[in-house]
Order: sequence, then C-alpha cells, then structure tokens
Amino acid sequence: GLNISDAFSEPTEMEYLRKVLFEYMMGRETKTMAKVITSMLKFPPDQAQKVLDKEDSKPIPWLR
Amino acid sequence: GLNISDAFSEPTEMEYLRKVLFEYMMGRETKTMAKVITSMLKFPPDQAQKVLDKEDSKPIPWLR
Amino acid sequence: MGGFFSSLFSGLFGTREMRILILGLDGAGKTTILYRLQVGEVVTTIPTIGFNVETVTYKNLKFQVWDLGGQTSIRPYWRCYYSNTDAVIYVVDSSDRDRMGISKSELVAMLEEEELKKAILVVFANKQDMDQAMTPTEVANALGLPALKDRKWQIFKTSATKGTGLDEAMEWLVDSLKSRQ
Amino acid sequence: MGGFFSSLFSGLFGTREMRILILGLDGAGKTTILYRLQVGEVVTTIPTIGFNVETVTYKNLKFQVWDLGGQTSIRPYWRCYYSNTDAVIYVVDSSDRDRMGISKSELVAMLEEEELKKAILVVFANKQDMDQAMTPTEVANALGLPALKDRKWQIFKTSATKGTGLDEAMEWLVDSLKSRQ
Ligand SMILES: Nc1nc2c(ncn2[C@@H]2O[C@H](COP(=O)(O)OP(=O)(O)OP(=O)(O)O)[C@@H](O)[C@H]2O)c(=O)[nH]1
Ligand SMILES: Nc1nc2c(ncn2[C@@H]2O[C@H](COP(=O)(O)OP(=O)(O)OP(=O)(O)O)[C@@H](O)[C@H]2O)c(=O)[nH]1
Ligand SMILES: [Mg+2]
Ligand SMILES: [Mg+2]
Repeated sequence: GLNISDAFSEPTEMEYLRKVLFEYMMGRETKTMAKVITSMLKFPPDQAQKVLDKEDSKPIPWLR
Repeated sequence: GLNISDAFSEPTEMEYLRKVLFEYMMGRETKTMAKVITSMLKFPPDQAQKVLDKEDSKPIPWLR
Repeated sequence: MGGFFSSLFSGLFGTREMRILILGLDGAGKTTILYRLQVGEVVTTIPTIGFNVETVTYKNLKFQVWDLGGQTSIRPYWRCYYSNTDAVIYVVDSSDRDRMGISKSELVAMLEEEELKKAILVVFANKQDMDQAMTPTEVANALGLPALKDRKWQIFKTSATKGTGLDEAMEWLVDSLKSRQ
Repeated sequence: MGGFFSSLFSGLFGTREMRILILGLDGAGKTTILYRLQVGEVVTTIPTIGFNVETVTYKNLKFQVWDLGGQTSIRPYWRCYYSNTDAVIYVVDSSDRDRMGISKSELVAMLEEEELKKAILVVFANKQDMDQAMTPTEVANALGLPALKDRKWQIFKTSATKGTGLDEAMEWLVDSLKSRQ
C-alpha cells in the first residue's frame, strides 16, 4: 500500500478529506463526494468503480 | 487541522482506512465502519456525533 | 445521473437547476463572488478547504453554484466535480502577475477534460480595483483564451469587493445558457 | 442498534446472532482460528489490515464472528467494534514470551471499556504445538487473569494449525452464553 504521507503532502488535504467525508456520510451530494474520496485515497480502480456503481443504484438520487 | 502524517504513522493505517471506507460505502456494517472512520480521521466530536446519529436514523438497519 | 434525464431536463429549460462551478487559484476571490451573487454582499472569507455550494437565483433561473477551494494540494480534486456542469466561472486575481502562468496551466488542464467539453466558460478578471491589476485583454492573452477552439467563452472585468462587473458577466452567462438551449 | 431491540432479541435466545470478537496481537493466530471455526480447515493467512467477519454456526447457534487485525497501528480502533459484543476470544501466541506484557496491556485496556462490561472472555493460549510455548497457567498469570473481577472468563490451550483445543473452548463459550440467560 501507499504511505499516507506520500498521498497527502499537506494538512490541507486531511482537512479537505474530513470535510468531504462528512458531507458524504450525511448523505449530501454523495456521488460527487464518492469521487473525491476514492480519488484522494487512491482506491484501486475496481473498488472505485464498485462504489460509484453503488451510488448510481441508490434510490431517488434526484438530480444528484 | 492535524497533519495526516501525524495522524497516520504507518502505511498500514492508510490501507486499513481504505478497507473500512470501502465497506462503509458499499453499505456494509455502516454503523461500526462509521465509528472507525470518524475516529481514524479525528472528526470533531460534534461532527462524529452527527454522523452516528445519522446512522441510527437509517431505515431498517437490521441487527447492524 | 444518467444522460437521459439530463437531456430531458435540459429540454424543459428552467426546470433543471443549472450546475455552475467557480474555479481558480486560491485567493482569486471565488468565495467572495459566490456570496456576492447569492446574497449581494461582501462576506468575510477564509481559505476554502473543501467547497461551498449554494443555490443562486438569477433572472428567475436557478443555479446550483459550487465554489471549490483553490489551494495547490486540493486542486487535483476539481475534476471530481465536473460531471453535468453547464458552465465554469474561472476567477483570476488580475493583480497576481506571478501566478498567471499557473492559472493558465490549471485552466488548460481543466478544458481538456471530456466532461467539460460542452461547458460554457466565463472568465472573471477579478480585483480590477487594485492598482497593479492587468487589463482583461492582458489577462485573456496570458491565459491563452484567444487560441481556444470549440469553446463558448467570454471575459469580464470584475471587482467582487466593489461589486462591479458581476451583473454584466452573469447576464452574458444566462443568455449563453439559454441560447445553447 | 438501539438497546431495545437488542434486549428483545436476547430474550428470544437463538434468534439473534451472537456477536463475537476475536482479538489479540498480530500473528497470534486470530484469522487462522476464525476459518478453522468456520470451515474446519487451516487456511493460508496474510496479516489482516482491516477485519474479517463471518457467520459461524456452532451447535445450532449462529455467531457473527469478527476477526480484527492486530498490528500496533490499528489496535486503537478495536474499540470501535465493541458495541453489542457478547463475547471476546482473546488469542495469545503462547510462544511469544517477549510480547506477553504488551498482550496483557491490550487486554487490560479492552476489559476496562464500558461497552464490554458484560462480555464473556475466552482466552486461547494458542500455538501450543510449539516447543517454547508457555503453559496455559503461565499465560493466565502473565495476562493477570486470576485477578480479574466481575468477569466470566476461561483459558484454553489451543493449536489452530493442528486444530486442537478449539472444540472444548467453543463448547464452554456456548454453554456460558446460554447460561448467561
Ligand atoms: N481588492 C480586492 N480583493 C478581493 C476581491 N475579491 C476578493 N478579494 C479578497 O481576496 C481574498 C481572497 O478571497 P476569497 O474569496 O476567499 O478567495 P478564494 O478564491 O475563495 O480562495 P480559496 O478559497 O483559497 O480558493 C479576500 O481577502 C477577499 O476579500 C476584489 O475584487 N478586489
Ligand atoms: N505453529 C502454529 N502456528 C500458528 C498457529 N496458529 C496460527 N499460526 C500461524 O501464525 C501465523 C499468523 O497467523 P494469523 O492467523 O494470520 O495471525 P493473526 O492473529 O490473524 O494476525 P494479524 O491478522 O496480523 O492480527 C500464520 O503463519 C499461522 O499459520 C498455531 O496454533 N501453531
Ligand atoms: Mg474560497
Ligand atoms: Mg489476521
């Protein structure tokens, strides 16, 4: 696995991740937030895809 | 904010976070995963609480 | 959102909220602009680590406007927000001559993205109230705007703090969005 | 899950899956034990970065068994899994004399947690097949088990790879869970 200090060179990124995750977990703009999360944490492509497919399958994501 | 390299001293933690987030995002054991996520990323207590309350309000979290 | 519903809604213009992104380097004035547009006032800002998203109503049109943090380390994540975007407001601090090159690179990289192929581009040559400010023409050239192909774009001189230029820019944007249909 | 449903289901014993955690230092044999219990075989393991969770049926009882990674940096997150836990299987590598003290500290910290106050404790003095293995009595003393207060506990000598001792341990656990009410 990648070292997190390689992945995040700055405290800013940690704060950003926290903010985006909070929104995701509160159910707001989850598709967009999922993209940011999987990309920040460098999810393997297949897992990222699964997560995004899951988002698309969520009920009534009206104009998400 | 905290530096992410302070928060995570080892690559193991990054991999662990990824694994837990993946499970959370796939909708599995979300309450437990939410606890791990908010604790790993040192969410401020009020935000962590909001996230956990949100979990409790999710429909049919049967024997989560 | 699937393309089907997007198209359906674009057809019924006025029903779907238009999605607008405000992008640009840190300190360019994005957040100031967002709240100028939304509440008509200058708010005190702090650097945006994350984003602000607000519904802005302009001439009876509703926009979902996203203001993304512009610091170097979080710029790579702008692309996660591109999907279904109708227009990009690209904000430049016209007095920040040293970073005009960086601003250009970010803009170029952004415009190369497939998801933004149809997005309209409005550049705000912001902070025109400052003495050292470059003119809109200078900014346009520094960003390489005249060379853009297959892109509907326009540049406006603005001062978010004084509130000048924003109306003209928004008017052009609304007209462009409407005529695009 | 609210306490209400938990209690309701505890009442209807056999309806609710019991929740069991397998904890212990890295390399103690937790994952080996989990799959021994579930499929009756020795599987090849890699260090668990995360967890494994499986449904294990034993004597017509269903358990949801969580095997958590034991490496130092992820041990602090064990506590996130404690809620609603009926029993903890604490696994010790009986041949790892150097780290017996660390294993004790982790155990002590765990038992102090409010959420585990009612959890039954089964210690597996594992890797008994190894020459240098400490006896269960030695392990029990090294972990300070005899001094435990207000805790239903028992220690068993096991070898997850040879498959010895696991049955006795699980039998005791099942009986304890049943008699607990
Ligand atoms: N003089 C002048 N200052 C401005 C103008 N617009 C914004 N500012 C100031 O520039 C500073 C940065 O503005 P922000 O709106 O926070 O910048 P931003 O683009 O959101 O920055 P990030 O969130 O870091 O990406 C603030 O002090 C604003 O008051 C302007 O037109 N003229
Ligand atoms: N000799 C012997 N080796 C065992 C026994 N149980 C497990 N092992 C071996 O010990 C090593 C570690 O076992 P695991 O089950 O992966 O250990 P773990 O507790 O899950 O470790 P983490 O996932 O890092 O927390 C493996 O090589 C196992 O085959 C045992 O009873 N005797
Ligand atoms: Mg900002
Ligand atoms: Mg393991």
